[in-house]
Formats: sequence, structure tokens, C-alpha cells
Amino acid sequence: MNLHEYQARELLRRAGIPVPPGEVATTPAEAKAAAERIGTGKVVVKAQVHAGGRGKAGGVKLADTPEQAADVASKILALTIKGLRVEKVLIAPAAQIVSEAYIGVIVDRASQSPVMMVSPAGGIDIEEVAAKTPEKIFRMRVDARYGLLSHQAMELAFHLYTDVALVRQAADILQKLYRAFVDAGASLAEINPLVVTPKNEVVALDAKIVVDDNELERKPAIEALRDVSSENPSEVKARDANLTYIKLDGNVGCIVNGAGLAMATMDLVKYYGGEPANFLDIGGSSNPDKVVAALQIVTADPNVKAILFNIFGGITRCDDVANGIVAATKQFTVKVPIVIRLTGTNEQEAVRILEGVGMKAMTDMDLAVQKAVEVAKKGGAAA
Amino acid sequence: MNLHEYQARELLRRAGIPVPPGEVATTPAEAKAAAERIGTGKVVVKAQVHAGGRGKAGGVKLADTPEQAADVASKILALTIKGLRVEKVLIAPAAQIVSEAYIGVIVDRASQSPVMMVSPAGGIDIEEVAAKTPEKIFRMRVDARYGLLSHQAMELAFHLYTDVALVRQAADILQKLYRAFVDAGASLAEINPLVVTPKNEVVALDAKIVVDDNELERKPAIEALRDVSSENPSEVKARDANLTYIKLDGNVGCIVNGAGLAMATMDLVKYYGGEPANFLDIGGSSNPDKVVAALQIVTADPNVKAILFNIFGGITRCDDVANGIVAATKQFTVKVPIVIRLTGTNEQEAVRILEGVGMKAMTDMDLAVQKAVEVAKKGGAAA
Amino acid sequence: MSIFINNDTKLVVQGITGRDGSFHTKQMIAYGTKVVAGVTPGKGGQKFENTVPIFNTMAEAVAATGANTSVIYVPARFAVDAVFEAADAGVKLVVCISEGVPVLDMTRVMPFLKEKGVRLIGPNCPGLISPGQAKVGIIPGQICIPGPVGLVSRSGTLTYEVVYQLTRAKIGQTTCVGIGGDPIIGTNFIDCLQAFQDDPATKAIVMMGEIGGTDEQNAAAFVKAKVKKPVVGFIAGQTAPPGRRMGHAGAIISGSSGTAAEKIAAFEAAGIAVMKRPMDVVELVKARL
Amino acid sequence: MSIFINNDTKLVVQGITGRDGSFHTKQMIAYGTKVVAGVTPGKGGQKFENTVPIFNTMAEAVAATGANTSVIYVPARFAVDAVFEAADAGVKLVVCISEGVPVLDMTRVMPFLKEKGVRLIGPNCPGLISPGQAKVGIIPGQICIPGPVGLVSRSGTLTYEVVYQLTRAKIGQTTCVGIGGDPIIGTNFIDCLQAFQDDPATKAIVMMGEIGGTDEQNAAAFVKAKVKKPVVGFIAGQTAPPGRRMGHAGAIISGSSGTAAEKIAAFEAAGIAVMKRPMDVVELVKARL
Repeated sequence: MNLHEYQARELLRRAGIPVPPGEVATTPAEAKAAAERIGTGKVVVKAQVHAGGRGKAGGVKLADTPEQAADVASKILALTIKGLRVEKVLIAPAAQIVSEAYIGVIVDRASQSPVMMVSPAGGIDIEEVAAKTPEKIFRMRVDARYGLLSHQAMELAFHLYTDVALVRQAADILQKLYRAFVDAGASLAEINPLVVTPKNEVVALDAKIVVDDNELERKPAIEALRDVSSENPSEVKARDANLTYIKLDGNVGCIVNGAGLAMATMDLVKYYGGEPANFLDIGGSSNPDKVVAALQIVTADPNVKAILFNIFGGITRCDDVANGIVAATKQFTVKVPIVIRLTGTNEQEAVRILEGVGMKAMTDMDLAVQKAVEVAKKGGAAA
Repeated sequence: MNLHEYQARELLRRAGIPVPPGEVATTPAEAKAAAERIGTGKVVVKAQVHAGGRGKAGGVKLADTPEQAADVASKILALTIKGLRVEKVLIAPAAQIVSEAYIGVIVDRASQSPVMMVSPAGGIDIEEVAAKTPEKIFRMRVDARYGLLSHQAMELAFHLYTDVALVRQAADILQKLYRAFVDAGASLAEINPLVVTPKNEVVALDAKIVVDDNELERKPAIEALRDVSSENPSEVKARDANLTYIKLDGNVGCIVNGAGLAMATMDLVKYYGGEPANFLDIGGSSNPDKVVAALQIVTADPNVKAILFNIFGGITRCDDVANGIVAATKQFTVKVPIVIRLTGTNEQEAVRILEGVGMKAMTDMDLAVQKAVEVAKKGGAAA
Repeated sequence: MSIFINNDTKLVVQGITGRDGSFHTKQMIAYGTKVVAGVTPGKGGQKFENTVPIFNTMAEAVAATGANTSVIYVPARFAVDAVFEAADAGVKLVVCISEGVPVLDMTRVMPFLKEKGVRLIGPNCPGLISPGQAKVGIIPGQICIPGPVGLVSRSGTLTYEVVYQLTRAKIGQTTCVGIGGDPIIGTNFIDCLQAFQDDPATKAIVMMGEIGGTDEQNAAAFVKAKVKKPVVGFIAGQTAPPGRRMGHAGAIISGSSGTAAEKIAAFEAAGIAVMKRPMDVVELVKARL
Repeated sequence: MSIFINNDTKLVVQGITGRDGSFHTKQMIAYGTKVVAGVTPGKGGQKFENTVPIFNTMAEAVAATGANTSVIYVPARFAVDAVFEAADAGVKLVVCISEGVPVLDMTRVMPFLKEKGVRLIGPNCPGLISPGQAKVGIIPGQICIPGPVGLVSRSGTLTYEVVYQLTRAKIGQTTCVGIGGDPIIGTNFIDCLQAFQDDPATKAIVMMGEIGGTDEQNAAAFVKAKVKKPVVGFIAGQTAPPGRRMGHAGAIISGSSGTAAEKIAAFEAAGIAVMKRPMDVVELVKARL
């Protein structure tokens, strides 16, 4: 789960990291009032959306007066960046900046540990730094049993600054960032840029935190930060039904049990010349209601011209899936053809259930995918 | 540093451990008001002093009514237990108890780790359980890198209860006690008794926490719990002067640099038939002011009949000590004889300084101790 | 022969009385796995299906039965605790079926396992099966037959699909291991490749990867350097968009790394025969046996 | 010969520019110790007394100079960080003079040191000296002379007293180690006894204990089982009352354990000659050389 910049800033502030004041606004009037309260003159107005490249998309602008802040905010609140409508802006004082650095922490798969990263080349996308000047990124593996030790933080901070007063501030911020990362159950936490002000203070200007979804159950305070308005409605609906759904641009709707098989199914659709409309994993333990929800979500996509079920029964029972399909077709009309492949646990019962309502099931994945692609190409007319 | 029961209870409550309500009173009127507020009928009134065996000394009593609580409190507030005046009492509801257990955590020197201990034989001194029924104490070493793991807490809790509902409550309390122990910078934290109520709730009735003095610098909130009124005034004065002083019952006052040498000096006093009046370590880096404070503290003890300086100069400079002795004798009259042994760093200068005021210094520890014992036996008359 | 589990496997089931635990325990017993104990706190002293003794703690279960392996079917919030407990109790192999384990918990438990010398498979995995000997986890026994192919996979049902293809073509398996789709897992491709290389009964290896991370690339380098047996590979997620997690927590393309194309190229460079479709496994393996 | 430090010791001083650090560094250099580097964050690139290079971090200091030992003279609140840093930087012996280290910090750093294979002496100790070769810490060099006695002690000035007695009697020392008076210390009596047993130059051992804990009792058992050289012992604190900390954090009699009487009895049972007074060391050692 992505946090908004303003949420991440608040978590860092509570962890003791110096963060300039900032307020969230959802209307130009609120933006003006916020700029007046901040009262430092120039402010920056920043779109709060879960998308990189906000700046390039016109989502970050300066304003000299509260009136101008309202004006700028109204423009930004009208934007849609990478398919996501801007619903909120952050108003913060425009900082005077002596230098910009990057600091961040991720969970690194290879070393099975958190890894802290710092770069004196801050203010730009760290992926870009990694690609163009990898020698400017310094990494340190953190042993989760000990946390980020003081001397490790100092070593990293010496890569950013030479003045020991700045080094000590940065080392302190690194340790606090690591703790905030752990406390939030994050898989990524970064400050970019970390700036030095003319007063020689090290301050976090922008923050990004991505939380591990598996942490949310035990961290209700973090879960409460979820901003459903900023997510794709179909994906929200899928999550509520305990499904994993990701919308794509093709026309073959895929409903599969298991993430690997779901990806392999999408790949096979493509292999046979089709385009998958989505990733959809109904998960391990099937129940008919999940299948109904899955069909509702997939059929809500107007691009979908055919629906492909690919079920390998293990824990998932084929008869549960068949019952779900039957129940769904009774609840609402599915206007596109459905191709069903079922094999494994309770396969025979499933076939009987489907035949009872005049539907057929195939047992071979390859053939089923070919058929679905073919049907979709005909615009679904062959239903 | 010892915390009072009421302070320890508050720390445990903040850690999420169920602790019955309780209030501190310093007068019978306050005790009555507290009992009224608690309003559960019967209350227990408990002396808040840093001494074991409060119960046997009459420091813990039940009261049926607020009036009786006032009466009982007035008696307890008049007590002196093991040399310590009772200044405060805790008023708490008298709990109904189904069973009593002990849980605690200490830093274990041998395993260099925290060790959790539990015993179903609670409510009595754990040292007594250890002596009489050691098979009723269960220990578990905790790896500080991981903390008390859930399964370890469960394993310990199964030694206390068989009902899994109680086991889970106790395991949760054990993990919270461990965290409270770490957060307080404690060297010991115990709940005794941990009781089961008629409602099958596991609750901490009495708590003891001893904080590692070395943690106090970085834990000001814990340091603020220090209750100077409950300590020996001479020892408080010594601590303020950065000295370590412990009063004993003999008549040879000892002023030494280094804890090991100080103990060895006391032992040698005893070896030669004397009785040491105190332990006093002036510490590593001497300065004359510390020596003045040390002389003030030792001479304030009316039992002292002779004062023995035993200084082995290393970091401690003998001339500093000599200057301190001279300064002290100018500031106040020392009425008992002083025997001085100095050797090591700047010994010659020290001898000159002392001779300048007509004092003599010896270089041999053994002879100096014999002399001090002899002088003290003569009642200090040979000064 | 086989890897990790065999006829000597003595299994404890952690969470034996839960919904998933009891269902799959019956399946494992029916398959012939030696299930020697179960653990559910508070049910110590009872018996599962009147035969398998239940204990309150893993320490008791291992002490009483000499179990050497455990399998975990507990809710996500207890799963890491169960791994710690199993490792502490002295089993040498822990198979965690439970999904939803926070990745930061994994960063803490992995060093513990290393200190104790314990192998973890999973979490969030289907477990493993050595056909004809033992199954630990949830892989359907009826789709497997004994034979010469070792299979290792990051996914569940996709593994079944491929095993099913092999079995229908009468190509049996030494061991099929589902290593799980999380970012941090106890046993990775290289561990399994090494074990299959060392297992004399394994004549060919099938490796099923996914987008996300660099495990497949590292495995390819390992194959090139150390594996003398033929390897057939697959990568799922060629059509996955970057930045989106494809169900598995680990299946996510970050920036330009972890793509299917990158992984397939690494496989090909290491001489691994790459399947274009799951069904290709039969032809490719047959040609190499 | 000697234990732990010798002519090959290449020392880094952590906190070299502080009050204590600079004073004792001069003393150590004057004694002939090879002080190859100092560390003070922010002073990297400067030189101490125009000769010893100063670095910002231990990692840099060790990389640049090949130091194998460090000594720590930093304020209490930085001391454990300094131990972690030294161990991480790759020195094999860390001597922590600083006092006031919280004991819970010690419970965390000890496993780290074990993982890294690093020996810690201290904290809150006077360090050690191998007369004529090197001194690391604060033991006054002029009270020591080379010779056949190995000395290990929990205290500081009491050690000086005893060494001074030996030296006045012309009995020299291989190494004198002050292990420190804290409840948790990096190197204990047994470690030193083993090292002295293994050191051919050491002909007799003096062991200076205190009240508190069971280290002396364990050491006595070790002497009985493993030490073939004569051992002379002392226990300070016979007159100490129970429950009171006698200066050293570790010098406290808890309940009925850790008393001087108990320790002296353990010494005697192990055949250790027990001094009644510090001055007795001369007679007892002489009789055993």
C-alpha cells in the first residue's frame, strides 16, 4: 500500500525527523487558507497521487501569495496523472536549499535484509541516478536483529557531507528513518530530497513510504491511512472480495486460481495472439461468492470480449467454481462468451453442474486459451 | 535505582499489562480520599519503601472502609522499615485471588542475557522458593537480539496454568513485561504475585523494577522517578559529588580510589581487628573538590574514630588528593585523626604538600591500615 | 531417492486442529507421510483422528516423538512465531504453507534459522512432495508419480499444471518443491538446484520462475557454473505490467529489473531450455532424459 | 611471550582527541605501543601529536593501517556504539576502558562480537599490559616489569597494588589484564586462565576476584579441571554488606550468592592459594615459581 506524501511526512515527523510544516487541501479555498496559515511567503503546491513523475506532469508548482496558491491548486486539482485523478494537494513552505541528497531504505530480496541507500545526488529519481551514475549510490545492508547501528549511520552520512555537524544530523535522521520504516511495516521508505538549509539544518522535503500489505492486519493505524479514492475502483472492489485484480488493456478476461497460473494464462493468451484484459487470482480456497464477484469485476470492463476460466483444482474445488459461475449467470446477464477450463479436485461434479445449465467445460489449458482468444477476436459474437 | 511499587505498576500499566487501579497517599486524609475514589469496599494499604519484607514489618494492611484506610495509613506512615522511613503508601483495591504466581526478568551474568523466570509458587519471596523448592522455578534465557519470542512466552506460561485462556493471558503479560523491562533500562522487573481473579483474568498485583544506573543518562523520564527522600542522605550527597559511598557500622572511615581497592582496604581493616565505617570510592579522575566532599561525608558519621586514605595513583593524581585534604582541613575542623597512604602518580609532590601543613604520608598500604585501626581503637585520641 | 523429504521424514503439523491443518493432515497421512505429532496450544494430550498425538508446544512434540520436520498451517499473524518455535524445538526442516507473513518478520527469522542450522521452505508455498515417499504441504498427491525429474517452482497451481503434464506423459518426479512467491523465502532455486544435482535419482530438472527479483538470474548463473544435469525452465509474467504486484508479493517488476525478458535471456545464456508454454515441458524434458 | 597483546599489536584509539583518550594515547606511545591510528568523527585527515593519523570512522582506520586492536576512551553513551564499530571494522581485539555502559547494551553487543569472532576486554576496565611489549589502556607502565607471572583482575587500582608488590619483589609479569567490574564483560577469568595456561612464558597465575556473581566459582572449577600452572587468588569484599553495590556494577551480593566466603571456599577447593592480604601475593607466588 502506498502512502501519500503528506502521510509519509507525518510518520517521519512523529519519528523525530525534521520535516517542514505542511497542510493538505482538497479545494483552492483550502489551499489559500493553508498558505495563509503557513505564512512564509512562497509556498509549493504538490499533487497527492500514487504516481511518480508528478513534477513533469505539472503536479508540483510554486506560488508567491495565498491567492496564487489557490489558483495553482485549482489547476493541479483538475489534473489526472497516469490515470489517477488528483483529489488532494499538499501546501508547504518553499524551502531554501543549499544541497539535495537522497536517503532511503528498502527490503532487499537478495540479502534478505533491509538495505539503506544514500546518494549525494538527490532531488531526482533514484532509478535515474542508479542508471546514469551508479557510483553515486551507497548501500549498506542492515541486520534486522540489530537495526541500523550508529556507526553504520555515520558511515553512510559521511558519503553525503563532510561537515561533521551535518553528518551527525544526517546519521540521526537515517536511524530515525530506519525505525519509522520498521514501525510502519514498510517495504520502502525514502526521503528525496533530504536538503541542507542556509541555516545548516538537514531537513526532509519529500517522503515516500510503501507499506507491506501483509503488515496491515496488525497495524490498524497504518491501514486507516488507505485512501480508497486514489485507487482504481475495480481493484478496490476486488480487494474487498479477497481477490487480486489488475486491469490491463486487452480483451480476454482471465479468471484463474493461483498467481503463477494466472500469469502463465495471460502469457498464453498473448502467445496465441490475444491480449489479456486483466490479471485475476481468485486465491486458494474458492467459494462460489468469490467467483460471482470475479465475474462482476471482469464483465464491468467494456473491453472484455471473452472470459476465460482456468482452474487447476487443488485446495480450490472445481465444483465451487462451477456453482459460482451458475450463480453469477442467474444474478446478472454475462454478455460475452465464457470459456471454462477445469481440472483437478471435484472436476466431475463441476462438469455435471455446468452441463446442467447448458455450459461446457474443457480440461486442457492450451486448448481453452486458444478457444478464448479466437472467440474474443470474433468480438465475442460466437457466444 | 529502585522504583517504588506504585511507579513500577504505572510502567507496567503503560506497557499494556492489566494492573488494578491504585493511588499514592502521603497522609491519612489522602489515604481516605483515595479509598473513597477506588470505591470497591475493601482496600489494601501498602508502604512504599525500598525494602523487602514489608509485610512482616507491618507495612501492608487491609482496610474495610475509607475511615479504616486512614487509620491504617497513619500507622504505616509512622513506620521505619529496615532503616527507611515510610513516606508514602499505595492504596489499591483488595483483590479476590484464585491463585498466585511469580514472573520476573533479570539480566543474568553467566549467560550474558536477560533471563525470564516464572513460578507457580507466587506471593512469597522468590529467594525463598529458590531455596526451598527450586523445582518450582522455570527459567528461560532470552536472546536480546530477538526479544522474548511468542513460543517462549507460551512455554513459560504453560508452567503456570493448564487452561489455555489463562496461558495466553500470561504469555502476553510475559512479553509485555519483557518489553517494559527493556524500555525502562531495568536490571530486574518482577510481578509477584501475578494473580488469577474469580473472573479468570490474569492481573499483576505487585511489581518491582530495579533500573540499571547506567541507563539513567539516556532515560530522563526514568531518572525523574528517583525518590531522594527514600534514600540515605549521605549516600545522596555522595552521588551528587560523583562519589560512591555506603555507610557501614564500624569506626574506621575509609577514603579510597577504586572500588576493588576500597573493598580490599575495608577487608584489611577487619583483618587487623578494626571495623570499617564505610565504603567510599572517589573514582578514577580525582579532583580536590571530590576529596573535600568525601571528608565531609565521612566525618559526618559520628561513629568514625579515624580516617584512612588509601590512594594508589594512576589516573588519580596523589597531589590532587593531598590538595583536597589540605583544602578540607582549612574549610572545617576534622576532629578525628587522619592516616594517609599515597603511592603512584605525583607521590613526591603530594608528600611535600602534606608536609607543608604538618601532615605525614605513608607509602605502604598494610602499615597504614594497621595504624588507622590502632588509632581508632584508642578512640581517636591519638590524633 | 529425493531431496529434503523421504521415507525417513517424521512430521509434526503446527496448527493440526485448524481448518486447513486438519484437512491437509488427513491428505498427508493418506499419502503415506509419517505424521508423528500435531501442535495446538491448549489441546495437548488429545489425539488427532484418534491416532496422532497433539501437544501444546513444539518443544514437547519434538521431545516426545523425535520429529525431524514440521509443516505450518496457522493464520498469518502466528506464522513467523511458528517458524521460530519449530526451529527452536530442533526440527531441521520447516515448511511454512501459511501466507501473509510480513517481509520484515522474514528479515528477523532468517538469521535465527541460519544460527540454528534449519532449512525453511516457504512461506506462502504449496510445500513439497517426493512421490511415493512423503508429501509435506498441499500439492495434490494424485497428480504426481515417482520418476527422474526434479521440479522447483515459485508458484502453486502452475506447478500442478506442469507436474500434471509430466505425469500424463508418464514422466515421474523425484521431488517437486514449491518454494513460494514471497520476496524473502527460506529455500531458493539455488538451494534446490544444488540438492537435485547431488541427488543421484534426479536426471533432469524443471525450474519454474516468475517476474520479480533476481533469483532466476542467480539460479541461471549457478546452473551454468555447477549443474551438470539438463535443466528446463519457464518464466511466468511476460505480459505483466511494471510496478504492479501480480498476486504474489514477490511478483513485481521494479523499474527495469525483474522482467520476464531479462530472466528468459539469463536462462538461455546458461543453456537452460526455455518452455514457451507450460505444455512444452513434456517435449523438452523427454528430449533430455 | 604474553597474552592478547604483544609487539605485533597495531592499535587504533577510538576517541583519540578526547580528554582521556589523548592523555592515555601519549602514555601508550611513550611505553612503546604501536599506535597506528585514531578515530574521531569530523577530524579525519588530521594527525594526533603530528604523527598518528586520525580517521572519521573505524572502517577507514582499519583499511588504511591494518590495525588489529582497538581501545575505546569515549563517553559512556557512545561506548557500545564504538564496540560495534570496532568489531564491524575487523579488529580482533577491542579494549573498552569507558565505564557506564548499560548492561542491556552488553546483552546485545556480545552476540555481535561472537558472530564476528572478536574478543572484547571490558568495558569499565583498566585494559591490559604486556610489560616491555605493549600497553593498551591505563595501567601505569612504571609499576610493571617483564617476568613469569600472568595476572587477571576484576578491579583497577587493586591490580596496581598487587602488581606493584610483585614488581618491588622483582617478580615480573607476562601480561596483566584488568577484565572490569561490570556484570557482563567481554573476557572473563576463564578466558584469561586458558590463555595463560597456553602461554609458555607464564609460570604462575594471579587471579584477583570480588564479590558478586559466580565468575570466580566457575574459574575455580576451570582451574581444577584444566590449569596445570600454580594459581594464587584474592577476593575483595569480605566486609561488604549484601544487597549493596560496592562501586562496581558487578560487585553486589544478591541474596546468599556471590559472597566472598563462597568464593574463597571455591578457590581453596580448587587448590588455589588464597591471599589474606594483598601483600601476601609476594610470598605465595615466590613459593610457587
